[in-house]
Amino acid sequence: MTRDDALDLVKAVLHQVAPEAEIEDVGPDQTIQEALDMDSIDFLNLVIGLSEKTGIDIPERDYPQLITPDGLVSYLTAKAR
Amino acid sequence: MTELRSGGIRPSGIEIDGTHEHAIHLLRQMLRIRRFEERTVQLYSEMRIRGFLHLDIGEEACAVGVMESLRPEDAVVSTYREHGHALARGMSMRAVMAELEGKVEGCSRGRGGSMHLFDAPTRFYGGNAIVGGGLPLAVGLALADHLAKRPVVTVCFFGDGAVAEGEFHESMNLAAVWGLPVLFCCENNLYAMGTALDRYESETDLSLKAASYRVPAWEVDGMDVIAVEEATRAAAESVRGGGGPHFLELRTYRFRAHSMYDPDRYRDKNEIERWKQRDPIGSLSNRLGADGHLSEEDLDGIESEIQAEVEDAVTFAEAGSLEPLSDLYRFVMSESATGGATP
Amino acid sequence: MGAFRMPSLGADMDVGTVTHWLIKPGDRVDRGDIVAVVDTEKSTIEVEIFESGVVDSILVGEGEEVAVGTPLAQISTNGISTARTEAPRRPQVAPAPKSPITSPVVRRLAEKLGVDLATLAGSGAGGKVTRADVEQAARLLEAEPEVVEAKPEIAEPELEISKTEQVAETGTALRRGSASVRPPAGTRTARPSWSRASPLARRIAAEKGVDVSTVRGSGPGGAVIAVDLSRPEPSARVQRVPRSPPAPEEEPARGHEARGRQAAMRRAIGNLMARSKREIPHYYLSTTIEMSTAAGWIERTNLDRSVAERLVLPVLLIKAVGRAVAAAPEMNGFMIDDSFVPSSAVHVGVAISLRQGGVIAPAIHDVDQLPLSELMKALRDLVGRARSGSLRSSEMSDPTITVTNLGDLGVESVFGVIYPPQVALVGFGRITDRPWAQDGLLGVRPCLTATLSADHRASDGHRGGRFLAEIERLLHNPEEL
Amino acid sequence: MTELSYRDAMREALREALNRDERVFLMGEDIGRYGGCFAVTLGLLEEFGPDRIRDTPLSESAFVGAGIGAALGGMLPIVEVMTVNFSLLALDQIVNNAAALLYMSGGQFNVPLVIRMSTGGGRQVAAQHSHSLEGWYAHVPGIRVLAPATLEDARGMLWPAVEDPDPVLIFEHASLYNMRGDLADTTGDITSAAVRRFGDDVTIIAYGGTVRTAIEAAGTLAEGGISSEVIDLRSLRPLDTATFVSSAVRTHRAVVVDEGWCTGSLAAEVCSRIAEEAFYDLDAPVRRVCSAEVPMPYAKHLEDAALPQPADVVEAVRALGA
Repeated sequence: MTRDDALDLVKAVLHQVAPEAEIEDVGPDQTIQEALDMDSIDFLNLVIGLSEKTGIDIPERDYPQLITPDGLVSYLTAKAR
Repeated sequence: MTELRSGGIRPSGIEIDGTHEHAIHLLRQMLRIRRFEERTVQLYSEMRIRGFLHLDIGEEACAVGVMESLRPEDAVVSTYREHGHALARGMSMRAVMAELEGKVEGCSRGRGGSMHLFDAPTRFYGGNAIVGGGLPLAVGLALADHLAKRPVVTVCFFGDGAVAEGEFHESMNLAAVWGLPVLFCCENNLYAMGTALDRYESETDLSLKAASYRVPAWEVDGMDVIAVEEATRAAAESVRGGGGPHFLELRTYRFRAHSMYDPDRYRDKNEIERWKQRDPIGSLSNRLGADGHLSEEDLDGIESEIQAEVEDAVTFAEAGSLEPLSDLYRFVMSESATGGATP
Repeated sequence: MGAFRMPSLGADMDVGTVTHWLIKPGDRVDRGDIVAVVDTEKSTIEVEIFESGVVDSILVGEGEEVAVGTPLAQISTNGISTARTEAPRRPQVAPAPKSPITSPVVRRLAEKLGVDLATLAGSGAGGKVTRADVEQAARLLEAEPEVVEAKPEIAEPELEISKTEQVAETGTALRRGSASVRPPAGTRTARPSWSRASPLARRIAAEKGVDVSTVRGSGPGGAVIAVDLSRPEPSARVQRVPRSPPAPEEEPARGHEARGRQAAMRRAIGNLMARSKREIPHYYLSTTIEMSTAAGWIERTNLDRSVAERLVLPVLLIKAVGRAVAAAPEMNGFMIDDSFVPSSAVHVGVAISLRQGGVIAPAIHDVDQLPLSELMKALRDLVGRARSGSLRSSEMSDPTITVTNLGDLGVESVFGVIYPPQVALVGFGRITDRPWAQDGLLGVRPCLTATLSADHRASDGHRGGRFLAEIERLLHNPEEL
Repeated sequence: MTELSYRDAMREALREALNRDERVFLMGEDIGRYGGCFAVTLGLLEEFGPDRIRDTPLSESAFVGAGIGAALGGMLPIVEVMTVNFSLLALDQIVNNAAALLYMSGGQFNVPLVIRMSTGGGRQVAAQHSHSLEGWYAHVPGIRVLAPATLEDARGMLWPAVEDPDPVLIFEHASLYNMRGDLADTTGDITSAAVRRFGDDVTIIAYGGTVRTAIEAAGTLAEGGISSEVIDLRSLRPLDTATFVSSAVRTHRAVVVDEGWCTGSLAAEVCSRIAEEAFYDLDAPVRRVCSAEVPMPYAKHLEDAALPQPADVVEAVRALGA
């Protein structure tokens, strides 16, 4: 999975969770939750969506790595083989 | 002030006091009413006239005699039996006939019908179809003249039945206590619809009731047009001269039903026949004939003129138009009224 | 030659019977003569004639009832000098209502054969409709039904027969009408049950496409009133009856529509909250709850769970509230007509903010009964559907208590406004690490502030305090949840 | 601005009318020497003389009818009937003549007559002096029916009523005669309703004596956070439908306060019009607060219970869930 693939995937899942949210709106040093006004359920849904699409098990302790777009893409490209 | 029965009833026959020309004029006026009403009976039978139709036939002398003694500025308040009053007062026969046929050319635009003939130019304040309801109105009209100090008489017609109404007594009293110029003309035809006078009045001398209000009251032979005219003229002039209200009891009789047709269960056929012997038209016409002032040809001439007038009135009425439905609400309120809200 | 007709002897006379003729053919009559005795329903009356002439023939026998206007006798006026010889003119405009001239026998025949007399031109004397006319018409009716049927439009409805039919029809319609309004007991009807709703509420519901019977009313007697429809605006959107799929052309208008909806929602929330603040005497209590146990418990639990099954903290909070009402039933229910009606079911409304603005608080049903996993699913489902706009109206209309959790946004405590006609709302702030003294030792612990907004008409602070204490106890013992 | 009573305001209006037009005269029972049974006409006899201030016999039918006749004859009569209960003795004249003459005569004879009468209860004068029958008169086409509820209207409505070409009935609630206040400018409007208090949550419609009741109730409701709009009908016939319907459309709730009996009342008419014209804007049924359906009792506690009280209005509004 390339970074572009990962980014496309994040966009797709995010669109399901929060149709009006655009990942591009998130600044480099902002968290996704904060920038896109997502609550814990939204975030959980995002994680679940990504996990389902990629087959990656994302344990709770990894959540802190996923809070920025960059972190999310890096995490996915790293985990996906 | 009580000149009770100063008029009295003439014992017999018609005495022609004035000119024969005037007597013929009176006859013509009575005939106009008679022929007009006969024609309305036919129109009613043909359903061109509907509702109630109270005929004056037999009582024409009262209408003509009273009206002949009035002036144009005098006011008239009448009852629902008022075709004769209207015609004798000078209202157009065409307008009256058109009213009976419910046409907008009628004297009340077809709003009133037989019982509610109105005419501002002749100060004819209507056929009032509530027995006794016209009396207070007449008192008020007289009050207006009294306050404005106008030498005007308001004549108020009502039947014997009205004497049983409270409004008769209230009005008689009010007019008397204020000394108002009203001439009360009670056409006593002996029946309040189908109830005979002695069955509904404890005191059948109606003049006596008026006299009890200190109103000068005269009894007059209502079948004698000359007597009616004479009495009315004297009374009206007394009223006009500030003598306060006067009361005339015109003793008369209707030859036909209360309204159009009725079975006449309440009165004896012989009684009707007896009164018909005193037909005001026949009596005057006979007298004029006997005196050599009215030939058969003269009478035929009058009759055909009247017939032409009646037929002209019918033609006018038939050709008349129906008021458009869009005018249904006109005249509920005056058109110059300040308000604009819906009724 | 003229006809002597049955006269109208009163406005209410339609028919008359000649009981006695006073003339016979050959007799000379003069205008005004009484020629017959007529029996009307009211009386027996002698009737006069308006023409002079010689009686030619008698057309109606004694004892026969005929309609007004029916010729009774023919009068010959030839050679007679009379004032009036012309036939009476017929009115030119708007003739008075009148029945066709005919005899009762013919009338009955017409009724039997279904012939409208008003459509017939009589061939008899004086335009009288005869038996032959009716039979002829009946044959025509059979051959060309549409010809005859088309005619009644022109025909005068004043004809008595058709009048009767009209009345009968109206009567039937009325009965039908009442039957549909009030079905007999026990019969099934396909109609949705009638629900009490104000006309304004119905209008708003119709505009929004909401089935008003699915909305729980807060008005008198539980009637749905306007405010009940203002609250669940977003759900109303999804409740819209799928009359037709949205056409692509609508796309450009969407932005505008969305803004309109947002404005409407803002207004609706404003109205509801204003009503709440106006009507409900709020009181507020808050308590800080040490959350290390709960957080640890979730962490441990989630270790064994797949991503989709993991719990989030709000689930615990919602569950705790749902369970705690058992200790304080005054918090769970509605104010109806100024009195508190407790609810046996616990439907916890969850305040969900919508990203485009606004907030809604749909319910998770029977929270006290749901295992945490189920509750988690329900919550995820609810949030998802709230955001996508596919809530069920029951979820919108029946929360018995509401939870609002603004912890994700970082606020420490929430003093919420109660959703009428509910009586309580519990707000949770975020978990923050705070100095915490326990068992005489000071430490840093994750803490959360829980706030109760409650209706003073339903409960007092004492009960509210007990309720919060129970929430705290449950959160300290998450395994009980 | 001068401090005066409703009675004074009405007397001022009468004085003005008498001064403005010579055709104006007053007629009624005990309006002259006695000074009027409610003292409205006190002093006018001395000022205008017995021709224009006419004491009448106790003949309601005759003097009301005479008023109609005098109006036909070119005068501008103002007739006083002591109470609406007594006016029933003149009902024939009012309904069969005053209201019908213009129409019956095809527009020939209008009746520029004013009839004033007291109405209403609250003074412990029992069942023959206390009723509110304004609604009966408001039923009749051909007359204008007014109910001045304020000093300004008592002062301001008479002259336009006198000037009106048609019969005008003015109902003066007897409990208002002693109401005192500063007389503000009067508009002389006899056609429209007035909004006496603005509000958003409910429309309370009243007239005559119940306007005060409604305003008092609105005050109580305001303390509970309910904002009431109070409408004074002022003209009972014709009704200014637009004013109260548009208010009800805005507030979505309406309560009508009427001292008449509920059945067949003017309140019923107002309710019907709201139902007909504002149905889809109503969020609650339209409610009526009327007098109890009993002949007015004498005993104070019974009379109070029979008449619409502010608390009844408050309760009715609350029941609507406003």
